[in-house]
Amino acid sequence: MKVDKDKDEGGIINGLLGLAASYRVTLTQLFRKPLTESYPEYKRPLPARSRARIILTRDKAGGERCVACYLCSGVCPVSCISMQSAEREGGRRYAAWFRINFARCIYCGLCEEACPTLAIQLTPDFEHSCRHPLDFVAEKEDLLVDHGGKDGDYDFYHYAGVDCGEGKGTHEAELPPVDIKSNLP
Amino acid sequence: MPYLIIDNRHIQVPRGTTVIDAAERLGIMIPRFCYLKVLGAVGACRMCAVMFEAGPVKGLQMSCMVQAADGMRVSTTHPEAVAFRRQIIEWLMINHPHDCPVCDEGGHCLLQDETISGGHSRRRYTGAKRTYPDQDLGPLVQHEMNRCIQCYRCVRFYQEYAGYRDLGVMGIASRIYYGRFSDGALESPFSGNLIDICPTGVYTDRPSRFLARRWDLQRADSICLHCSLGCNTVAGAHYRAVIRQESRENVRVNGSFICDRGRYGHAYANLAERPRQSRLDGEPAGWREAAREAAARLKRIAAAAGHSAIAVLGSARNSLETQIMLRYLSHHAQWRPPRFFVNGSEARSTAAVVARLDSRLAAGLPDLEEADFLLAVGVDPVNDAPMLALAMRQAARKGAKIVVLDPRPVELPFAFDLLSAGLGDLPAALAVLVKTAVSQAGTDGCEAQEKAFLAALPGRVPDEKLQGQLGQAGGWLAASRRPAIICGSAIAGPELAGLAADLALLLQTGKTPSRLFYLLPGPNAFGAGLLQRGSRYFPSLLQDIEKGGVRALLVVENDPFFRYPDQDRLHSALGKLELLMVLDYLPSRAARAAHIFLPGATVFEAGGSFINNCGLLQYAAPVHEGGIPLAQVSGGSHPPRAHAPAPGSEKCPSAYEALLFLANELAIRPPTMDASPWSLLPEDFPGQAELLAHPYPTDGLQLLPRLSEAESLQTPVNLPTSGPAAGALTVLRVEQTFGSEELSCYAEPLRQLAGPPLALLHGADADRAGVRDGEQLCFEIGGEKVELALQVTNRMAPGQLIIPHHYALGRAACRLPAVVAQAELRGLTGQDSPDLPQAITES
Amino acid sequence: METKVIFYILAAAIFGASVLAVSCRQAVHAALYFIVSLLGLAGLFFLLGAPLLAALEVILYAGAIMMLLLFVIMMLHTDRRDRELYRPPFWTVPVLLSLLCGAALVMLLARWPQAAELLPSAFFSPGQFGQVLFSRYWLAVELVSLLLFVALVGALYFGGREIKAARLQPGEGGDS
Amino acid sequence: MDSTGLIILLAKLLIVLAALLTGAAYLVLVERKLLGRFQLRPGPNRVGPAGIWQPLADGIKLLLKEDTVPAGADRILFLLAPAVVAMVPLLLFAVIPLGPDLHLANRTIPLVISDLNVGLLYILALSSLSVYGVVLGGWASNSTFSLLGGLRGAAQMISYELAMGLSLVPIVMLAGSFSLVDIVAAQEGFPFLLVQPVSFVIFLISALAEAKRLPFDLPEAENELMAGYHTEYSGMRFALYFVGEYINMIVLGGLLAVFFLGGWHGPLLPGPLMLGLKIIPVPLLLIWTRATLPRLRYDQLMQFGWKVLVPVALVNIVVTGGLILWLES
Repeated sequence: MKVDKDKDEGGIINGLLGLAASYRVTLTQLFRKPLTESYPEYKRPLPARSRARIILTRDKAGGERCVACYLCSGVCPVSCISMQSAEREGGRRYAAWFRINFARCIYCGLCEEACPTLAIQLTPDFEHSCRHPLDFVAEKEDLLVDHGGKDGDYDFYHYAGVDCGEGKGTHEAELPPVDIKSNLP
Repeated sequence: MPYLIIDNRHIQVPRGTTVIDAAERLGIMIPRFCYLKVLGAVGACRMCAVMFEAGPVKGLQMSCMVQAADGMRVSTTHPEAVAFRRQIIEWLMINHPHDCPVCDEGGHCLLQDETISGGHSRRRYTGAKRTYPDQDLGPLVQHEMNRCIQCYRCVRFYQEYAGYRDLGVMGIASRIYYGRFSDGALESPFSGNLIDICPTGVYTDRPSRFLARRWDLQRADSICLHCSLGCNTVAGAHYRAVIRQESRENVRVNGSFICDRGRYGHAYANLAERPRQSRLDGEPAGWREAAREAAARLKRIAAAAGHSAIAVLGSARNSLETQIMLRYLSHHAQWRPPRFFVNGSEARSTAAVVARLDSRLAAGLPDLEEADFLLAVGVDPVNDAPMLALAMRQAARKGAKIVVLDPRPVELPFAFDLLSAGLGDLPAALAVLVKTAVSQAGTDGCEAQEKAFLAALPGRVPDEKLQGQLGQAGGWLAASRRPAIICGSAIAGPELAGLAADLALLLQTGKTPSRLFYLLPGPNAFGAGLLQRGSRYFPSLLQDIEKGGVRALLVVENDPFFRYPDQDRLHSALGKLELLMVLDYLPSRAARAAHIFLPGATVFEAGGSFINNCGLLQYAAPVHEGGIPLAQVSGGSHPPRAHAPAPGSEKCPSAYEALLFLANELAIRPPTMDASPWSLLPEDFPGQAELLAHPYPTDGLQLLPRLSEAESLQTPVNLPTSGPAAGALTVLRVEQTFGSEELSCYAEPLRQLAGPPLALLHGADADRAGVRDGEQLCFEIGGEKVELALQVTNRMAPGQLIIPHHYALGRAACRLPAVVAQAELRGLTGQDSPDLPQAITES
Repeated sequence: METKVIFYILAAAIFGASVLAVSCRQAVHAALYFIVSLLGLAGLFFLLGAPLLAALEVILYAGAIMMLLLFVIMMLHTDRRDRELYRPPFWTVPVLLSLLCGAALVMLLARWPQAAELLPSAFFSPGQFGQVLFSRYWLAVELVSLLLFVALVGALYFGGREIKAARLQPGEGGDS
Repeated sequence: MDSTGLIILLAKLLIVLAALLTGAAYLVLVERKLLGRFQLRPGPNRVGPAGIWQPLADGIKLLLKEDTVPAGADRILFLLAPAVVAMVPLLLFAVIPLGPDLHLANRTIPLVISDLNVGLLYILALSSLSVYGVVLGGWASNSTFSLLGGLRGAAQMISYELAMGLSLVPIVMLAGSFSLVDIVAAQEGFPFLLVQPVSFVIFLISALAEAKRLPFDLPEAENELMAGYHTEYSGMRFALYFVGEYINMIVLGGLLAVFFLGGWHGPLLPGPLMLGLKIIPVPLLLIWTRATLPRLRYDQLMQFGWKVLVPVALVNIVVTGGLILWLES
């Protein structure tokens, strides 16, 4: 047999007491201090891994880390990253221009995960509202910083195995180039 | 027909099919690196290992090396096979560098795919990686040997399939190296295919190096426009520039490969000098404004001087749609019928080809590969249409005898017999060869008409040596089962084309199912040939212009200055016009001279249909919207930001759309702006009904007319048996692989490969003239002097002076005439190629 | 004088609203015009010195009954587009009935001049009104209340049966 | 009526109107502030010190907003409906006595705008008319959400109107008059709350339902009907609905004070202030309720109205009548 809960669960008295209890609860809340952190007056320190404004970092030697491999733009779910890759003197690949439209960006961090050279990184700096939509379009010079970000020691070109002027076989864990003219077994 | 089971799925395949192909038919892609269907199997990479569970072979075997047999039971997912393949990948990755982000192959790399699908993600081996020096392989291919996985595909293609020897494999063990003996450009005109077939990034596309990822390209199926073969390509555009072209497999046309001219010839579409602005009397004007003004002026001229004072010049690179529109427009406006060829010889040759190419005779490139005797007349395959040479090589690899009858010092990547005959001797030599063959084989099956035809053919050529060679070749032809005649139209006249058709028919009625293969002077020359019926050729038009009979000329995607011999005459004639209207996408001399200029759209922007040399209509899809490439708009720095349409993104209307607009302005019946071009076709156009039903046949549409029997065999014309008078030279203007073709000559890397232009002369002629090899010669042409280095060779026919088209094509030298009209060579009088006398007599 | 002016204004408003209520094609608008005419009537009562009647008119008719009517119209979601007008034969019966009523009214006024005078009960204060209602007309009141009671019981019975039926269906009816 | 009387009437009207509108505006602020505090946040605090100019900012914003009329809406009804909602509570206030008669320069000024002898019935009549603002707004919007909101509003308000009317019958029986002035006068000794607590509760609940406040805000239930009958309104018309609701809260306080708390009667303070003091707790109570109780389900709402409130009110009438008879005899 089904019990009609609406009608009977301790009668009117209990119901009224329940009501009164809830009124009491809200009333006690009224006299507690608000938990709100008033934002512009107080800025909560954000964890280093918070995902906001995107930067392009440099390696230890001060070179641009970005090799314009298009992985970040390829993985970007909102297609807010665009760039043009090009070749520097010596054969190093770099971004001739690099653009992020922050008006589209959803700060998902996929670009950071995709980046094989740790060049693109998200920072906790989230305050960049502007009046004009075009002001949200950040170019390479706006994005490029002069530090290494979260993992300052990594340098893609130390492991890449491509020759960018320093010669083959000079990177970490590489043998000197094979002598192709040798006839020795 | 073996019947086997792969992964519990049953399939029956033709005998001789490998297991890897059988699996592919089922849609099971067995991993592979070295195997490529056209190259065959070598079993080098060990990647295609599968488990044979039952049948004639048992255990773990390479699926590319085992032919399918009855009762086989194959598992591609057997744990042992999977573990084996995983092991292979891990070994390959021990030395593969960590450079995918800076490798252009990244994103469409077979090794990348197999590594990821094989589950390999961590290198367990901690030792150092092998490195190799890289080589400079020329302007087309970038070499990065560290990435090599030793699959041998490149060498097998380069040496075995294409027949060039300068790239090979050297060294042993861990020093194994794929490359040239020393740095230098690859000699093969098919070297770009290395990029496509290399399963990783050892060979990458150099002109598009570091420009874009494959996934960012706007890609579409396209057609190569750099010769008449109509090879299929996939073009990729990025930021409004076409940056890469790859071959697209089409077993009816080009198979799996394309030549470098086709792969790298697309630079004209991205040219900084490409005219993008419509001009009205030299001043920039809006497109519609200029087109309306053109219509107004045309009306005025028609009213003042009659409709026939207006003439139209199309081209062999017009899309078929454009050509149809041109014909429709000139027909309904009662203008003169459209002309499509500047060169009279080309126009007549094409007319002859279109009139004679019959579906019973026509061969495609795949048919040539299957032939056992190839007779090439007036063709220099590597220079005229490189993919033809590749097809001929496949026939040669299968044992075909190959004979080339040509005045030029033809070089081919396989063994062949070069029969050097002067240009004037070609028809006679051809006739002699075929007559010998038919006579040897016996004339039992021949009708009376054919016997009469045979009798009328000449039996001898004056040159004894040539006569002997022709007799030998005739014997080979008589012995062959599947012969084919390849006939060029670039240097030889229409007589040769007609004769080749007649002889092919004769061979067929004799006993051998002979095939015929023509080369034509442009990607859509066949369409032009179909539509130019009844109209005359450009030289006569020029005469009318000079006389004042023609007051307005509408030039659509053509540059008469590129091919017409007498530049001065052309210049002054065009200057007399009241209205020269040019519609083009090339920075041509005609475009600069135009009163009204409308910028056009390339095939990559507008798409279009083209009929190749075998009468196959193919559709090239538009690749991108058009507009100025972003790099040119931005000048290399970041592109401008704007909400409004980005600067330079305005697309140019295609020639078809422009002409339709013009027709509407002229109040000529055509219909609405979205009218199907096929609805404007003349009724008797072959394939019209099919085109109306399926406007863009994805697989191509064979348009060959079925000719009636009576038309087929024609009495031979009076064949000339010898060249010009002794002491005179015939000037031949020839195509070269790179740098001389109208569109691809704008590609910088190809121009680098083309090298300096050379004039070729036979040793005997050189001795008579007293000139030596390597000497700089000065030719006086139309009042201007052209310097060319001389190369003396004895491999060519005497009595000819061979000059490439492209000697005047340096961008700064575009003013120079493209053709030698009269060559003054230290006392030797030059006589020009057959179309020139006509041009001169008409003037 | 003032009262006369107000009277005629109200009368004109009532007349106009009534005509529109009958002639308006859209049900909601017709109901609204009817409400306006009821409000005007209440005003008339008030003007004539019967505020109780006026208030009751507004509370019961304009407030409750017409509200229910509107509710039903909206609930049925009658199409807002104009429907076909009723054909002339439909109108004969209402017109005849109205004429009959009009004739009765005229006869009443003609035969009994005192019928034109206002009923004294209209001016009753609420207390007096109750006295009259529950003493003189107690039987009628009881009958009417009996009728309403029966209607109430019937409504409850039917409503309850439907709820019960809904509860019996498995998976439906929700919590209770 | 002489001209001075007219001027006095106009002055009274103006004062009441100004007080009501300002009160409503600041009631919004108070509600937002209190709700914020109930939810442990500060509430609006950006416009002026502690946000005191917030109502002004809201007003300006709403005035400047575009006044949209949805496509397919019944234009005239759509434009008029908000006015009904805002007007009714303002008219209601006309019969509420604000204090004892004022004797000023040998003129007696009653501190009530209109002493209607059927004042109570007037109140019932008007509040029954206020439904139309809701129903017509909902219907005229040509929106399903709005229509549903309007339907709910109609059913709910009719149902609770009855209970409200019945809860006032004992008051009338006790005071012996429908006039609010008389009712207030009858409470000079003691407020009716002491003798009629049941009526008070019923009136409070049903008035809550009439005002469409939580837990009875089904007509505008945000999370199911997205604001219900005023979904489609914007700008000042939306503001009219809003203002109407808040004036209604104040008027409700006034009616409670008049019917149950002795109106302006009270010690020490002058009448109008006393009345104000009695009015204020009511909106606060409503806000507190809003912060506390969840919304009822629709069937619970109807069941509660018809099966609890109406029978209890009827019993209360009978008991009160019996008691009065017993006391009188």
